[in-house]
Amino acid sequence: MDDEPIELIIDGIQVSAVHDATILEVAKQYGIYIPTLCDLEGLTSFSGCRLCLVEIRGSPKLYPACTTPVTSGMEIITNSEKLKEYRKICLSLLLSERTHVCSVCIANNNCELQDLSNKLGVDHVSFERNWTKHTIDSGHDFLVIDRNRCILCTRCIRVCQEIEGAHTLDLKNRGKDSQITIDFDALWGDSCSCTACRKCAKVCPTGAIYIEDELISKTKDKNVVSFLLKRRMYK
Amino acid sequence: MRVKKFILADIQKIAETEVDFQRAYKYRINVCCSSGCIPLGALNLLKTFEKLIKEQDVAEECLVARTGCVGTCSAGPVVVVESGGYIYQNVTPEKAKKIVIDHIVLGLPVKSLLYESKVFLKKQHRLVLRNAGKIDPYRIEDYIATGGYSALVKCLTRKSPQEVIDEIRISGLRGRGGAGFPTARKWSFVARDHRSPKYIIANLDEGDPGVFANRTLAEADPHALIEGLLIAGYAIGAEKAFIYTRAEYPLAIDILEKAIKKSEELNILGKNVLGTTLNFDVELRLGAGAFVAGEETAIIASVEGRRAMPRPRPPYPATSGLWGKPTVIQNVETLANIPLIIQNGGTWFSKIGTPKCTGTKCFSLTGKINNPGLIEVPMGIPLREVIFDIGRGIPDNRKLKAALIGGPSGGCLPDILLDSSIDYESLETVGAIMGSGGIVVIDDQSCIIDTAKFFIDFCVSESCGKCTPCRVGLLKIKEILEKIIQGNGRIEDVELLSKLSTFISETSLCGLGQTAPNPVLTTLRYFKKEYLEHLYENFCTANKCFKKKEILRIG
Amino acid sequence: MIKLTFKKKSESFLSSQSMVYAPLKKPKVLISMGLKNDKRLLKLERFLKKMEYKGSALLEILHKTQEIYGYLNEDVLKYVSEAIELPLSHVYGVATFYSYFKLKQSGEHVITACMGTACYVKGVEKIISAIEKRFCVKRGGSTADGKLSLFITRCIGACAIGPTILIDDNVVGNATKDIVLERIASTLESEKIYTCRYSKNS
Amino acid sequence: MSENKKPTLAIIWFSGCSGCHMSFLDIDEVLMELAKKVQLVYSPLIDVKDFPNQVMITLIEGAVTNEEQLSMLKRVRAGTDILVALGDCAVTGNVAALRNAEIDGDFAVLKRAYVDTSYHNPQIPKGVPKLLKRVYPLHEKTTVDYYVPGCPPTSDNILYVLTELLAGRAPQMEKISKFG
Repeated sequence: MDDEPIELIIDGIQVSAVHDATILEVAKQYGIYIPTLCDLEGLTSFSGCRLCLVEIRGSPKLYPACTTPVTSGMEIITNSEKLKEYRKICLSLLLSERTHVCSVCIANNNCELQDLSNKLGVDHVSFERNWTKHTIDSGHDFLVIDRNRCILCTRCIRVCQEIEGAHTLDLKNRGKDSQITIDFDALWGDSCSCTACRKCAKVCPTGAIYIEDELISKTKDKNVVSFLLKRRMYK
Repeated sequence: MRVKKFILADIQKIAETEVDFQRAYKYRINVCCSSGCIPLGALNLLKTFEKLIKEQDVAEECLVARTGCVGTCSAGPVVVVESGGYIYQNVTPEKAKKIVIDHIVLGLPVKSLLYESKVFLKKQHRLVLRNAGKIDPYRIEDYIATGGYSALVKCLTRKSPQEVIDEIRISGLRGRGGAGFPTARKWSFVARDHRSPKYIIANLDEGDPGVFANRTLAEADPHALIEGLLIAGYAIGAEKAFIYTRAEYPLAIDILEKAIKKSEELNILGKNVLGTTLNFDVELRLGAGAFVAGEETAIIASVEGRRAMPRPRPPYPATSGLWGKPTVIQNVETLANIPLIIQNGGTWFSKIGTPKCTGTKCFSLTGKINNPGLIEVPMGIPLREVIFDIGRGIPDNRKLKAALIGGPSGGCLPDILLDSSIDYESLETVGAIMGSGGIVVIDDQSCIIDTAKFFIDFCVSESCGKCTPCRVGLLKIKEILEKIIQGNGRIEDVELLSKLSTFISETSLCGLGQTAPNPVLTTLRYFKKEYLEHLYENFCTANKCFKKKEILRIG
Repeated sequence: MIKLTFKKKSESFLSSQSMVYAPLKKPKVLISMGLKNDKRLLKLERFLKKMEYKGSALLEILHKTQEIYGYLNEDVLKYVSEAIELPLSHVYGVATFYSYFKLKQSGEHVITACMGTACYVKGVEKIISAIEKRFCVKRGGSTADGKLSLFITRCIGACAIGPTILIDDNVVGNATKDIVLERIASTLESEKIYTCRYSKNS
Repeated sequence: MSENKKPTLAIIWFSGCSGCHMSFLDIDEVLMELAKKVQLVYSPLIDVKDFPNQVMITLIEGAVTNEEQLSMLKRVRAGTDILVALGDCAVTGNVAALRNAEIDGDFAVLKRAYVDTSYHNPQIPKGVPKLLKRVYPLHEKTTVDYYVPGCPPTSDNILYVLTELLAGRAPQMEKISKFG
């Protein structure tokens, strides 16, 4: 029984899906766009950015598409007015959290936060912005972390832990003080576990982690995780 | 030396011996040694009483015992003389002497020192707190003498696990942790699962400031909790339970540790419980100061030794909990109800409270109130009765401005809504939540915006930082409220606040974020006038705000 | 305007290479940390054994460490992370997540003010500011001479007798500004822990 | 505004790099057509003392950094029908607002400009308008009708907004917005 595909409706389109698939995966297959920021194919879901929230008919709640599994007969709405509004607020909040100044950012024009803001029509931030003064660590030979541009999507942490296996990066503190830490709050140059594999820089959606003296468009590579996973399966 | 392995019948024997032992005494002086009374010198008082009865040569007819919380915390240190239940308030060593001489030796209660307890106790219905202030939490015999562990014996001898769950279903018991999920349904999910091991987590991490019901319960009656865990374990087939408690509760930790140890000695916990085939272990786990760890999935992360960050559900802990195994997470108060339900039957329990919300609920009554303390009332009682009858109103005859029910993420209810009854559904309709059971009373000396800011401030510092709405959104709410308080608010801030609050409550990942904007939403709903007064007229009824005004906004 | 931290790789960093690549033999770590004659560490080591070096007991171990050392010493945490085979960043992340854990040594005397709802409503804020002003200490920090630390806690659960202030381990219930300031002053002066039992009527 | 008169346009330069103005001039030959449609009543190049009344459209480039600009903004808002924030500085604060990260950002900026980098007689002059403690984007100090982000906004975008506004339509900003 369990092998039979599930039938459901996304935005009025009749689709079928395998068991245990998430809404996001199914939507991707059918080319239905759901904005995401913390999600990255191949990594475990984090469900922190809340951009991928969708409505399910018959439920007052909103569901994160990246973790909610599909069930038979589900009717999913991905782009209602309410969702559009909420996504804009969400992006505004992220933009206002730290010093995101596109014009002086290394990732200008190569930034997922910037792209999404443009795409979803965030033309101004109605909240007062925080101008943060977090540390920038450029002590490593070529890797740089600028915590003022971090949106805490934890992609770098997950790629470091799950793909590279070094677990050099993790979150420290909590709430509004959350930061990315390197080992025991060390400087990157002093890190004893970092393998300098650059994957964190490749998957960082903004200009928070980048490689010195390299074009950011060359560094960024969202597909590195799924590529590596495929290669690992190959015997 | 190997202690004798106890079996089922021994519980009865212990009870009989203990009852006989206690009957030999004419009087029993119960000195409340809970976290509320100890700072006021209760431990010293205990020693004084022990010395006094020896001095007065009444040691043979009078027993001095340390007990848990009596509930009248404002009148501490509290001493209760049994039989008769004479509550003495604000007892000092000098007064202790008078009590011993007059009451114990001469048999005349000291009327001038008595606590006016009629209304305080009459309107209450003490089920969970039945033993609070009556038994010594360090002595398991005392608990057994009051009928303790007989429910466990009843389960082990006469009921199948399914029958236990059925009994709970009939009782209509709902989780006391805040959301009010039916306990029986939660259990049957896990009981149906055939994987093992299964786990139970008792949630004793009440991080709400101003709430101390669970702590008091654990300090006063630890064995009720352990018995509840045992019955739950029997019903769902779990062999391991964790009690997750706050590290800030040293007394509760000490009492629980000793209680677990004692139960293990008596073979109530461990392998082959009381000679049956049930195996059950209880382990104490300490939290470390994170309010968010009260959330189901966060508590799991914390017990596993990780950062207490919630994860999205599904999968629910019932299918994938601790280390991926089926797990039941239950509030301490819920668990303490279980032995009672088994003893007296589900039908008995379902008659207390309202049909939809059965049973009682403990509340910590604090703030600007004459009679703060720990109370237990039947579900459905109007809030007004709790505040004005049991709590005896506001000090200095001031006016009540709002009652905050449900902790920092609860709602601020104005005077007109005080007649709404206390149950899950009614509270939800007025914008508050049951939460873990805190009622904080605010009088007209407090500014409602300042109060809302205090709660938001708390949630900001306790947010785990995982999801954007909670991490950044709450911070923005706090900043806007601060601006209003300083007198730099903008007119459109009111609209922005309500928009942002609804956004946060709808999009946040876990219960903390979903309920955190409640104080703002309810104050906007019931006290909008004050917001507008702040914005348009720079006027604060409590005269607290506008200390740091900036250049006025233009246009 | 934004601070740039730039530091060259330090050579003396606790033989960092060996920490990762050396086979994880527990006694060896002891020596490499240069702490082998520390009795407190032996105590911790015993506790680690009791916990079977399980990573899931991290919180318990951190509690124990704080109990033994008074705070979470960086070197000890590195040792712990090695011993229970958890990444350093994970241990650091957990230690900083929970507000109960302190990564800095606190002053000789610790004042803890309860910032629970009940205490707040009853005006603990005024008392805290008064302490800050009088003893030149900021909440969450210590005085320059390291004699006094001031911390804020969420709720110590003694709401009915609020506002409450803890001076070292002694609870001052129904506190007022004057009483608290006086108690702290006498605690500092006499260098003895002031036993402060508060009774309303006496 | 009477029917036979041309609609009026004002352009204002607050704290910004004038890049948005350059981008505006980049409309090139279309400027001539635009000039036929509107009357430019205020701009950095037009020498009028006071900001006129009843201006139809005002474009503001740059963030609000000093008290003079703040009072100017008040004056502008009172005399304008449609206020457009032009460029990232006006919309978000952008580079000008980077000094907000410092507690004494206003002083630090003056010190850097007049003392640290000056070889001859370093001192903070008295005549400069008093800087605000914080740098504000326009909408934090007044009501803004349309936002044209970008650093600078492309000339096409500026032209689009002007054409739509002059035609009496509301420009669909969400489709063309772009930070940075």
